[in-house]
Amino acid sequence: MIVVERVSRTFPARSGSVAALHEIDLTVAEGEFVAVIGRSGCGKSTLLRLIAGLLEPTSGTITVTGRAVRAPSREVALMQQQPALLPWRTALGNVLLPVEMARQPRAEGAVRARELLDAVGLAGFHHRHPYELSGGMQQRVALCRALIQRPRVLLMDEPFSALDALTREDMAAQLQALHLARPATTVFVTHSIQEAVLLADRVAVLSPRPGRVREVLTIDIPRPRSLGRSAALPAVAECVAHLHDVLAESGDD
Amino acid sequence: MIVVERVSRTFPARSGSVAALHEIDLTVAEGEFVAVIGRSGCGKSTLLRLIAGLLEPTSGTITVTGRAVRAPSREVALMQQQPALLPWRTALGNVLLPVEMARQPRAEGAVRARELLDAVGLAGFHHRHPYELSGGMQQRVALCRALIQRPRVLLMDEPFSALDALTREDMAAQLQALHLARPATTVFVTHSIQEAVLLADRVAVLSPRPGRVREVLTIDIPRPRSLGRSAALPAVAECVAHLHDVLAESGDD
Amino acid sequence: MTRIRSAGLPLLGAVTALAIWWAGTVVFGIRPFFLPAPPDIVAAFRREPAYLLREAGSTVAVTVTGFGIAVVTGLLLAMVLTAWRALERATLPVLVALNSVPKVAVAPLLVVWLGFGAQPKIVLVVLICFFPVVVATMAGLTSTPVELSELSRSLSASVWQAYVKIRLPWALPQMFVGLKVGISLAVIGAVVAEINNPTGGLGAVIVLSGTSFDTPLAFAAIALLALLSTALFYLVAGLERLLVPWARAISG
Amino acid sequence: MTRIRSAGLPLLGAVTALAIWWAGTVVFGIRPFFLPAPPDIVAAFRREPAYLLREAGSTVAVTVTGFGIAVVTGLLLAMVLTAWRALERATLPVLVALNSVPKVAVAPLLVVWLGFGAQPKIVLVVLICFFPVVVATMAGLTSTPVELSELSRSLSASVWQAYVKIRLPWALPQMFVGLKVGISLAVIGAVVAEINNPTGGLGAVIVLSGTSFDTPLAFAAIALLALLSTALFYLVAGLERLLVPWARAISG
Amino acid sequence: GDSGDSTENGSDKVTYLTAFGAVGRDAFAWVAQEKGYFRDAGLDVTIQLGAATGENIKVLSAGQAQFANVDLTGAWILAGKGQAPDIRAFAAVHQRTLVSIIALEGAGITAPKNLEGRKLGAATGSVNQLLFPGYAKLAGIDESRVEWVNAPPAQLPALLASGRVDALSTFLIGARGIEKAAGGRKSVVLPYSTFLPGLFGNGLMASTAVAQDDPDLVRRFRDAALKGLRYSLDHPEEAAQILKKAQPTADVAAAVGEITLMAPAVDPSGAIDRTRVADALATLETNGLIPPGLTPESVVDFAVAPTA
Ligand SMILES: Nc1ncnc2c1ncn2[C@@H]1O[C@H](COP(=O)(O)OP(=O)(O)OP(=O)(O)O)[C@@H](O)[C@H]1O
Ligand SMILES: Nc1ncnc2c1ncn2[C@@H]1O[C@H](COP(=O)(O)OP(=O)(O)OP(=O)(O)O)[C@@H](O)[C@H]1O
Ligand SMILES: [Mg+2]
Ligand SMILES: [Mg+2]
Repeated sequence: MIVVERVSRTFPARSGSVAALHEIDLTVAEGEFVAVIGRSGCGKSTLLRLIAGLLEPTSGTITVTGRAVRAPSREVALMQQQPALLPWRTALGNVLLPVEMARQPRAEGAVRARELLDAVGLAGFHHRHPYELSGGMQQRVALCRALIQRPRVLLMDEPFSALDALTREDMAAQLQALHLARPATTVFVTHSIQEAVLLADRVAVLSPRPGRVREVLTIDIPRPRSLGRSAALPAVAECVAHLHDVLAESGDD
Repeated sequence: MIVVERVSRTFPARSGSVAALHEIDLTVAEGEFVAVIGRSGCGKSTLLRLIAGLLEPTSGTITVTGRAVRAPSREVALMQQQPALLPWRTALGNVLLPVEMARQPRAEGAVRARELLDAVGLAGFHHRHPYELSGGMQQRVALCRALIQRPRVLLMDEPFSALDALTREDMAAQLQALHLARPATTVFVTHSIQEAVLLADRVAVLSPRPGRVREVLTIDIPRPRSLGRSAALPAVAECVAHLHDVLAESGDD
Repeated sequence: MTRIRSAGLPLLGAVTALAIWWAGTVVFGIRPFFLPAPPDIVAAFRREPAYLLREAGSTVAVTVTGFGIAVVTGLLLAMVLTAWRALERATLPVLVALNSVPKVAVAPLLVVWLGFGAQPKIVLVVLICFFPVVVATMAGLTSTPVELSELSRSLSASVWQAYVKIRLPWALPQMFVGLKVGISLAVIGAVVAEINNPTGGLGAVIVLSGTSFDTPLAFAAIALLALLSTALFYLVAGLERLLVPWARAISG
Repeated sequence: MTRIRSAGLPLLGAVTALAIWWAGTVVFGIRPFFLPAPPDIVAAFRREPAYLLREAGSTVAVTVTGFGIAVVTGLLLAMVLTAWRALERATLPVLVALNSVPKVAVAPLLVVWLGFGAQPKIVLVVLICFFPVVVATMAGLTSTPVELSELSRSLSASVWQAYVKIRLPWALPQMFVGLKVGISLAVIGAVVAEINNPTGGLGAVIVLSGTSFDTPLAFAAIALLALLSTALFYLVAGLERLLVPWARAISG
Repeated sequence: GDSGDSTENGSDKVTYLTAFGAVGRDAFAWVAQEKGYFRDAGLDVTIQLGAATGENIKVLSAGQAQFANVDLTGAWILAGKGQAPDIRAFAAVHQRTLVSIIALEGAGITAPKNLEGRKLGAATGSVNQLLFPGYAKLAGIDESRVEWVNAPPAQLPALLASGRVDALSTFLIGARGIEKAAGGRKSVVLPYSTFLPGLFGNGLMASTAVAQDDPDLVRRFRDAALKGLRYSLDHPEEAAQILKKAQPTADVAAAVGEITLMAPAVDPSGAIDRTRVADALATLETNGLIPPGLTPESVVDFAVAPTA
């Protein structure tokens, strides 16, 4: 469970400080899947980094699985907005990094890493280095790295932004299957309203500068939501339209 | 005008070479707007880098505005898949880079750069450095940099991938307006089928490994296509559905 | 608080080092002739303050002039060598070989050729700190990330533009490694030259007070040298902070 | 073709340098006593090949041992200093100051303390090449891109893991700048030590043949030294190619 | 320039190199400067600090200095090798070599014989080592049982004081300084000249070019320098003070010590006698330090030497 209470974050800078987030409140229940949408620059990545313990809030408190966040924890996996792959490791080696960091047996980890890489469509690319991969391939490697530890808390920052429409649907379906099989408490930042509606239990809309929670919409569509078919459901269309409107109102800089 | 004739490109590597593109043929007429879609890793970025003169084809020939491509030309602007901003320059300084490289008057360039930055919603961020900007903001700065020279040929590699749905529509509308006012020969790589249909005169679908042109679909929807409204048109829906199918057939690795 | 720490910690380090040294001379009963204790050195300094400061000034002048020349020529050479790799392959080995010729062996030759003025000393400083500047700058210039060099090429940048606007700024953090090592070597080079040809400078003080068995005076000169070298090093480090603030911002 | 060039260009450079030197001695009529021409040096080498090679071997041994120690301790120190910035602020100035103490002034003390064996020579080599290794490694270790250090932190890496798996590999290309400068300095350090305490090595050959006015023999030793230094430099450069192929792949 | 350039007031600009840094044995040059002897002789002298014999000869030969104080024995050994054939002596400062064995009292070295089985330190490649076989033979030492240690000159006292070597082979005039370095322990001095009386110590040298182009310049310099030498011997304390004024690193007590210790070996006339030179060359020859054939004329320019 994640509890964000009255959290603000300001970035100091010579050319004037930027208030990225202002008194954010957000609660994600155990095993819940919350999507976060908002305009570019409204503070979504900042929010994830705060929850992950990479940044300290200027004010307010954050608790994750009952403990106040002071530093990153092994129970929380973060998939950053950039792939952030180690250039000297192969795709497989990059996926195995968290296994090594947690000092778990490499052999078992490697089996799972190969399964994950195969599942995201990188079957022939296990032994390629990041600079031999396309942008979307790098992102999928980063996705595997976030998933390999089966974390209790999963934070994902636009995990599918570099993927084409079809691969994206594919990945979303797999993510949903994983989530249904073993629900991790998930915060999923995305730019696609559709994706948010199809994956999430609830969708939080942030408004920009400073970022505030504008609305949290509960999505009451039964799972599993097959992305191809469900996308046509009137309930989905309604949610998407509503969120679109909220987003549009939520401020043009 | 861009003519790509029987172009193949293979990447040699110790762990086996990768055939990224195989005998590609593609012609983009003067002032035409062609969108390229295809699964992640199918060779879209490679194609753009070949046209831009950054890579040499393994075989085949490419001509741009009548001349065989040997090296990059000032008439061609490329927006890369990564923002590739200079960390020591502000947003404004980054946008002005092409002006300086072309040894054009900085003052005039600065006026236009400010207009562009304002237009993409970065009004308050002219003097921020890249590391003070969110991912989507960085991408918009890179977009401005590609547009500032009013190039005759414009190559864009997933220019809106880091942008939220609304900003994306906004940017697409502005790009369309610019294109209608002063048509540049454009190759636009995107992951969004909708975006491709709404912006392009023709949409080329690449199939993966090795990349081949699977189909080129002409979009006969009158312009200007207001993205919000046109999106609902049956013609658009039909094109999107068709492309979706082609893409889906075009091979799962 | 941060202000206090930023001045306090280096001071603490210096004081600790001095204390260890002093304690060492006392505990092991080392005579000032071999290794003077800090008070001996202070006494020596107070005996000849004006002389020592004048000679320090002359060492600084030689050091800074030589370092300046080495930086400019080293930077240019690194640019030329990285722009034409064939040239690099042909000349870098020769440069490495020349660099390894012991400066102590070269110093007398320089006096024979250039006489007793400042010239041979400056030349020696240039010779000694040229190499790290070149190696570090070359490493920096060849580390431009692919996406930035593709950007530069796609903008049809001339070789000069690519260097001035992209490769060189990117190389600055690495270049400063060469500059920091170089400035320390420059001081050493000046001292080696002055020891060889003791017409002035702290090197002359060291060698001459050595011949008159005045070890405390020699160490006073060495202490001044250490201070001077540290000051120059932090001057370069300060320049780095000033010129490449972005490098700290994009790393963590 | 590329094979021929890769051997041919350095050879061309070396031959050109030799030609310039030779022409210089002929045109300016320089006597071998001041600067011998290449044939004089070859003659000197053919007079004493076994002796020169034996002494070269002893110089290599001192150089490599000292360099190895400097690399290991320098690497560890750089890791410690970058892990605890307060420690860095306290000790780096002292390190800079110590580094500037002229090695020529230290050499006598080393002999007094450590005698005439290889020890004081190795210590001098360590002292002289330690600093560039530390400075370059520190620069490399503090240049980890933000996204990678955030990755490392988000994985709750221990300090040791962060260094071994992320920061150190990332620092390698910069560290090699320090190693390349360091190996050249190590050779110089060995020679300075041998000149000071000429019990063996090429430095002893230089100083002894210098005092007996056998300048060609001194230059034969210097030439061997240059060869040796170049070989060691390219050995380090080769190691770099082997260990950090990815660095060339992500830059261009 | 070869023979010195003239300054506006008509005096000749010349550069002079001391024998070794700025210590008592070289004080006379600064005395000549301070007392105006050079100026009176129409000379504008720049005094540079010299290094070892070989370096000084190179500098003379290259024309970077016109005159130098050099160890004559060392210089002639080099001349025997055919090196620097264009250098000539024109006055002797030390009529006999000051090279000695110096040990500390209580180290058990009181006679040459005690050196057997001991470590002997000397400046790297110095003449002292080259002369030692001859000295050893005459003093009845088994030369092969003495172990030599090479070190830079400045390092020698430290080696002796720290017991790393048992004795030094160096100039006897350094004895006072060595005692100071050894924390006041007295020294034992065994001069080479006891067994090798014919050799010269330091002397003034110039290149043949200077001597031939402008013999008058050489004579004027010679007389002014020797006047300074005489004054130093008469007033060691004042000479040391003058040295200290010019070179603040100088140690007055050690300089006075050097001047008084070298006095017995100095003839202020600078006399350099042809037969004595021939003797010295013969000594070097019999000890195998030079090949036969070196004549007094090839090492001394008697045309500009003192006529006393
Ligand atoms: N290190 C920083 N220094 C200064 N300002 C920053 C920094 N990081 C973020 N900001 C500012 O904070 C705001 C929020 O940034 P954030 O990266 O969280 O946005 P985001 O919602 O993730 O945007 P995007 O969708 O474009 O990735 C932006 O206005 C940005 O300029
Ligand atoms: N430098 C390289 N070395 C080796 N292989 C490469 C290199 N660059 C690209 N490739 C390979 O070429 C293929 C096409 O890559 P490209 O980047 O063009 O894909 P893309 O269509 O742009 O994918 P994405 O949508 O994920 O960006 C991929 O399989 C990739 O692994
Ligand atoms: Mg973000
Ligand atoms: Mg791509």
